[in-house]
Amino acid sequence: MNSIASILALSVDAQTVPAVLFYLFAGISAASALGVVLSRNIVRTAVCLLFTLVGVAGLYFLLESEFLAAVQLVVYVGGTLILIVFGVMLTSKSPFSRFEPKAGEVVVAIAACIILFAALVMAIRSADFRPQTLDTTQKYPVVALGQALLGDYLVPFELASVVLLVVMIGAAYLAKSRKRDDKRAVARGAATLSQKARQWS
Amino acid sequence: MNIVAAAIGRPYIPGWTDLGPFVAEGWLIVTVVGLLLAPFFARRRNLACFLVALAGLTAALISLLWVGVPAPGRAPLRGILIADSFALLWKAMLIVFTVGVLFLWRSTTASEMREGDGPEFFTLLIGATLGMSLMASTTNLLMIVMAVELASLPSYVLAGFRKTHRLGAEASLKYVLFGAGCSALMIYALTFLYGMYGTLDLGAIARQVQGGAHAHPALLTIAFFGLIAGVGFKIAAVPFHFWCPDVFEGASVEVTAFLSVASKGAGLVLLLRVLMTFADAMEYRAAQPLVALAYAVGILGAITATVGNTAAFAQNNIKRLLAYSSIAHAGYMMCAVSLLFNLNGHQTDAASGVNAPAQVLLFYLTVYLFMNLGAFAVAALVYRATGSEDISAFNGLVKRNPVLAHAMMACMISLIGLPPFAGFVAKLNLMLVLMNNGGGWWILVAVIAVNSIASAFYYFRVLRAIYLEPAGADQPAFAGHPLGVALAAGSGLALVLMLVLASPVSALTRHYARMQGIGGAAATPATKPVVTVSAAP
Amino acid sequence: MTVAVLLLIATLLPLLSFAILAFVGKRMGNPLAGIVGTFFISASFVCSLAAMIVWLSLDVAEGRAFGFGGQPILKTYDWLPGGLQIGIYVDSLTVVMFSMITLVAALVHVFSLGYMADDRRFPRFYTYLGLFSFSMLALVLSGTLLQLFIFWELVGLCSYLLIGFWYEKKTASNAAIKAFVTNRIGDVGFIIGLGLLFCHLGNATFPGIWGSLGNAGMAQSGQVLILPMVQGSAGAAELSGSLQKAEPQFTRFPHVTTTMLTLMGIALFCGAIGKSAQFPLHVWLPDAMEGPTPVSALIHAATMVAAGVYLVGRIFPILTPDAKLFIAIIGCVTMTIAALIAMAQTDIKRVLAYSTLSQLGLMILAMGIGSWVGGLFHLITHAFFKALLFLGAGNVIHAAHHEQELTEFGGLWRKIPYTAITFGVAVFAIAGVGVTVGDTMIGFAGYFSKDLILHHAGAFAWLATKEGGHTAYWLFFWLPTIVAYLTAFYMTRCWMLTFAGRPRNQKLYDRARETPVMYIPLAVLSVLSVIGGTALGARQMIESAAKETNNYFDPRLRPPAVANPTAKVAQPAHFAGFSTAWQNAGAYAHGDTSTIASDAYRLGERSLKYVSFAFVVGIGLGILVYSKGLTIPNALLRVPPLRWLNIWLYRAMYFDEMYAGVVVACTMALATVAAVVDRYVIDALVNLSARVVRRGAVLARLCDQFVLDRAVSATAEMVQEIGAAARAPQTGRIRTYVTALMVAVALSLAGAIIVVLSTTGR
Amino acid sequence: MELTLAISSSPIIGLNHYLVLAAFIFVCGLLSMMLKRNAIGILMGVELILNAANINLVAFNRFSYAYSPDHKPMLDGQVFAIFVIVLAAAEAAVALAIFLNYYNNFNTIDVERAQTLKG
Repeated sequence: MNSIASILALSVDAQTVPAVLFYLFAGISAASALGVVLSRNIVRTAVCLLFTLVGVAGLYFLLESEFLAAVQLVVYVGGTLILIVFGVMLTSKSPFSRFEPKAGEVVVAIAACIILFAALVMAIRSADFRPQTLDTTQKYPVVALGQALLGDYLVPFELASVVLLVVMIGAAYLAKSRKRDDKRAVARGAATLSQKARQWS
Repeated sequence: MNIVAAAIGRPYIPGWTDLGPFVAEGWLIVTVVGLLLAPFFARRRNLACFLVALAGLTAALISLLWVGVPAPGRAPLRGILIADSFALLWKAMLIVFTVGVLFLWRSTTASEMREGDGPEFFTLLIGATLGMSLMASTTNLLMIVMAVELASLPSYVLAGFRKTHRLGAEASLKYVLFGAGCSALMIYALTFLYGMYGTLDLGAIARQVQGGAHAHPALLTIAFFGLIAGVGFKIAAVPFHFWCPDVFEGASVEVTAFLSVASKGAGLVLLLRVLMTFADAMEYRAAQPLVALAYAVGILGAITATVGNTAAFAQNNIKRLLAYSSIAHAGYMMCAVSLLFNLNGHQTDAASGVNAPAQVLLFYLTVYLFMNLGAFAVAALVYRATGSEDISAFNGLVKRNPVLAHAMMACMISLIGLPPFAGFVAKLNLMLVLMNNGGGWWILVAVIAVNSIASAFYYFRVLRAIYLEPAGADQPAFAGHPLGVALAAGSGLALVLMLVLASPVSALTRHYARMQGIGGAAATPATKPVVTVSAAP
Repeated sequence: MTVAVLLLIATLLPLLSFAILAFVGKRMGNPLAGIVGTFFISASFVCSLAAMIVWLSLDVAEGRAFGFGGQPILKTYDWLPGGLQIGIYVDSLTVVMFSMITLVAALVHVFSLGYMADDRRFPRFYTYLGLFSFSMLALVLSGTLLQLFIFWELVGLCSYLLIGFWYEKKTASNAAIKAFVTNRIGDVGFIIGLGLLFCHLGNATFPGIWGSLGNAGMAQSGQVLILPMVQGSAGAAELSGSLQKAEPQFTRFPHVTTTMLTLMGIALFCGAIGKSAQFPLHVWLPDAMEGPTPVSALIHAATMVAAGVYLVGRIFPILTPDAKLFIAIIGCVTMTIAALIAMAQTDIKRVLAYSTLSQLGLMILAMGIGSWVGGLFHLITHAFFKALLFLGAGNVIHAAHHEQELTEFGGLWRKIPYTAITFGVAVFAIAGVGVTVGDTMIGFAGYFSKDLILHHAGAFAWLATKEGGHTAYWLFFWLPTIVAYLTAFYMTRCWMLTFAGRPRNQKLYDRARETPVMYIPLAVLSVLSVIGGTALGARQMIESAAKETNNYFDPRLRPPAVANPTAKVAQPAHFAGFSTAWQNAGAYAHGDTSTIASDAYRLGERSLKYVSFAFVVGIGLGILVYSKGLTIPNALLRVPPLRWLNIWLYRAMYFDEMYAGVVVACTMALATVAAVVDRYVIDALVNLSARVVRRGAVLARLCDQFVLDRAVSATAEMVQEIGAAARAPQTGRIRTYVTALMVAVALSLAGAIIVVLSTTGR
Repeated sequence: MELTLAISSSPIIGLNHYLVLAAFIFVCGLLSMMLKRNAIGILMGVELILNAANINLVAFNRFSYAYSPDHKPMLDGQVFAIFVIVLAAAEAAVALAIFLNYYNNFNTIDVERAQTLKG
């Protein structure tokens, strides 16, 4: 925190620098999030999402969670988003033009969301969390994160590998397209197998 | 080096006392690996994978029962996971049911499946099973999220496993979009729980809620909303049920059967454990936020049962009908979960640690497992023979295949909840416990009773087709795969047996209805008229 | 325990037979399936007999006299948490019922080998019989009311299946439906009673009920009127001392008021009204004769219909005097009208059906007036001779190639002599032929049981009218007496028209014949009809059962050890504290019980003289009138009042027509209401012409449909409409789903937050 | 409006700022889930919600629960956030595979075309 502040604003008040940075990153992510909602072109939507993710990564930096910010940039922006863009490209042959929702739906959705947002803000403000300021006096080492991952959270950590393995297998299965001769092979295989099945039926 | 070592501290290496109770999960992971290796050693890959999966599940079941439950008071794996008898019985049921699903696959879809797709299919199935078993044994928020996702993500793929099948593709699309939305909602809402109490352990959170610390009722509301959204999606509670009929219809039948019992059961078990953790910390007193929570779950259960039953009325597709039926049954079970505070005592008996709603849920799930397995097995075999999932495909089944017809009859009547099948006992047990709670739960009893009557209409439509309609010219008699017939007949038989042996089943579920960390507070004895028989001559 | 195990085996054997026949019966084919069924039920009979012998030898081993009470066996099993128990209860009554049921069932199985030989659904018939036998035995073995109710429904189902066995016949399937619906009406009452009982006790084993509420049934307005129900055990004087000071025992159940108990008893009795075809619901039994005749013999004469009497016997201790009075009245009415109707019937099976009704009414009356032993004793003897009558009728019908009209028979005794003789024996038995010489009674089975009931009826009437009771109580004696005359008459009429005289239908006469497989069961049953009253010890068994029951509901009533069972001095009546009329006999409770009781007993005996020769008069008159076939009665029926009476009785007093009228009227009323509602309310609200048309169609349909159908279809329509609403969001569009879900979540969450915030004041 | 209020009331960036921002992103995610007809667009909405959750987690962790009473660093929130990122990746992989499958079968990515299953 201190290091970033000192790099970016050498002689400015210690309170103002983080505030400015916050508004910068928050503005980027909020505006791009709105862009995700509003843009009609899917590629543009993806770009907006990219900016949101980057803005959020910046917020992690502000919160002294450098490791998480790195993960966000590497895994989210570099992995997940690229995956999404691949998806966009692979399916881009389909007609995009008339993807517009009906006006009634838009009104209902926006109204509901505005009400919800207002309620959420009221709830958050009513909660009145303390403290509202960062305590920057104490050390906040990354090594503790590793310790937590391999200590208290060892089980979910290991489980994540299982999740990823299973998901990878499933995704690979679905994504690999089945060719025409494949289908014929299926038919043949089914025929031989169902001969046996027919004995029962 | 020394500084780093000091900072890292000693590495955490879990020992046998930590991992022992979770050998079954270990076996499931080993099975996943085995499934990936099996195709290299066998020519008939699908069959090999079937056998590997069967062996893995059997090993898991045996080790589960062998190891049993560790002594209470210990929290293995630093409290991330819980091993108690409640989870144990659910896991045993889950594994038994998954074996049933494997048999169902063998007797129906196996002949259609392309050689070589087996490893993927079974990996996904076992992976989802692992997730569902973990859902039962945790109160850690992170673990809950992980387990729910591990259960969900493979299920999405399973729903669309028949790649060339348009309906399958549509089903999995709907499933994944709906599921991703609900789980995202849940995760967002759960962050507030962490924000308010600074811990991911629900037990600790519950104790703080009881203590009144950091009381932010509005945020607590958000958190519970999210929780119900995430779990409600798994159990297809209204209004999180939209995916259910479409996915059930689009997926192949063994996947549908799997989702209808395993997925819902896991969700209910998780919901019960989470809510009971709160209720126990609050000593089952009728205080906020428990009251609101209990009412919410109860009302949701009643609505779910009603919507499920009424919507099932006009269905012609048997899988869709069973989907709505499963929604209705999830509603009944949610009514049991809503017993968060008791007007005349405690839900958990302090002396024995037996939790009444847990008992009801376990009992109901045990019976429900067989009802659905049997019904889906018959539906699958009829589909194999006629190529149709319509109810009209059942026309004259009693002449075409009497064993399947009678098995279906048993399942349908049991699903209604009529004697002489176990569904009656399960429903009776549920209603008795609800009545015993008194107060507003009488309304739930009435709702369940009315719903049961209404449900008779659509279940009887199937029976009518089976017994009264004549078979069409294109509906010849058929034998069906022996494994599937055995599955159906076995389920029917189990339903009769469980009615006759209701007492041992009840005792079993009672014995296992104990949750770690939930022991009930100092109980006041419930007053009930006790009848003493006058001395015999 | 041996007894319990034997009885359990006896119960399960028919179930096994059912299971085997259900799966492979069709493959077994015609005689084999029947033989298998017969084998199993015979084995079951052997087990029951063995159980009876063991049961009696237990008595002997324990130094008691023959037939006086082994230890009742109660084994319960917590079926469900919440006090729902199932189990078995075995006392002397159970044992004797088992022997009776399995014996009759076995004989009917044998008989059906011949009777049903030509039927193409022969194996299925035996399948049903097996299921019925199992259910009936399980009903008798039931240890709790709930379990009894389950098997009660099961025997009802079997009855329904067997009445409609020849479902191609429209009349048969109609009769089956009628029986089913009528029984359900009674069962509603049963369920209500059961529910009330559960609410108060949370448990319903028989001893549990007796122990908890038994004394309540005996007491009224603080008065304790308890007398042992059984004859010949304890000196009433010895008892009276301890009883006078007894408090009403239901202090343990303060919420059970006498009114509640009366309601409970009547509600439970409603079940018996349905099953035993008592007065308002009696219409199903005569129609049930559409079923095969062996079925009529087994189910609709000997066993199932008697289950109502059995039920009353089991709940007897909790019946309040008012409830018993109700029961007695119902029994009395049934008995009388059925006997009258039976005189004018011309279908042989319908005569027997009405005679069954009449006898069932007599049993119910007996229960009502407190003659527990008499009612159940008559149940046993009646089972023998009524089964015999039905099987004989079956033989006649079989011989006559399914002709059932008495007017077509005549002179058949030459062709089917064995049937004629055995039928005659049964007629004598039901007419109560017998004499008392000094202390010795000689006669047919029916004589003993009927004599006992009438004796008690007389004593009851005497006690009830003593000290200013209403004279109408004497009807409980006089009506059965008159019915005894009528019974002898119409049974003789039946025999005379069938077997005596000249053949009225020569073709039918010429082809008539009988086969051994069918008359051997008749022979066995006729022997039983002769000796059933004495030799089998049925009465002693039932008396000991009464004592066992008594012991449960009040331990203080256990007979003193010194009691001399043979003493006849102080015979306390069989009519434990009884009916509202006993209020008047206030002195009875406080006075010299022994004197009054023995007075009543003696006076009851004295009134028997009015009925002693009923059979002579009845049979004599019957022979006289029908000696020349139909000539004399036809001549008599030309007299207008008699003719009208005959037509009235022939049409069974127009009960069916009345009910049909009521149903139609109700339907019309409902239709009218529906129409009014439609026209003025719904239309005003909805104003859709399509709806009017549809409702109009419904209305038109209404007029020729049962009310029940209407209710069902209306419910179905309603459910369908709700279902349409429930399925409305299920459009198949994923965006609708997501939007619906998210909007629902967003709005409800926002609402909840606002509510929470406003209530917590933040 | 609420956001500006929060800003003007204190120059210091507090927890509430982060939470409100997260709420905004959450609502944006909800909206894009509701309004997009492209399946991938709906998935992006899910990603937005997950990011909102992560902001919450990290902010709560850093502001309120960074240290245990004995001044040891506590990182539960951050750990949770890391797992959420992992799960988001997994979910995206599965979802995209399913979209491809759907695309192969229906030749479009428009979710409105999936209407066969209904009722």
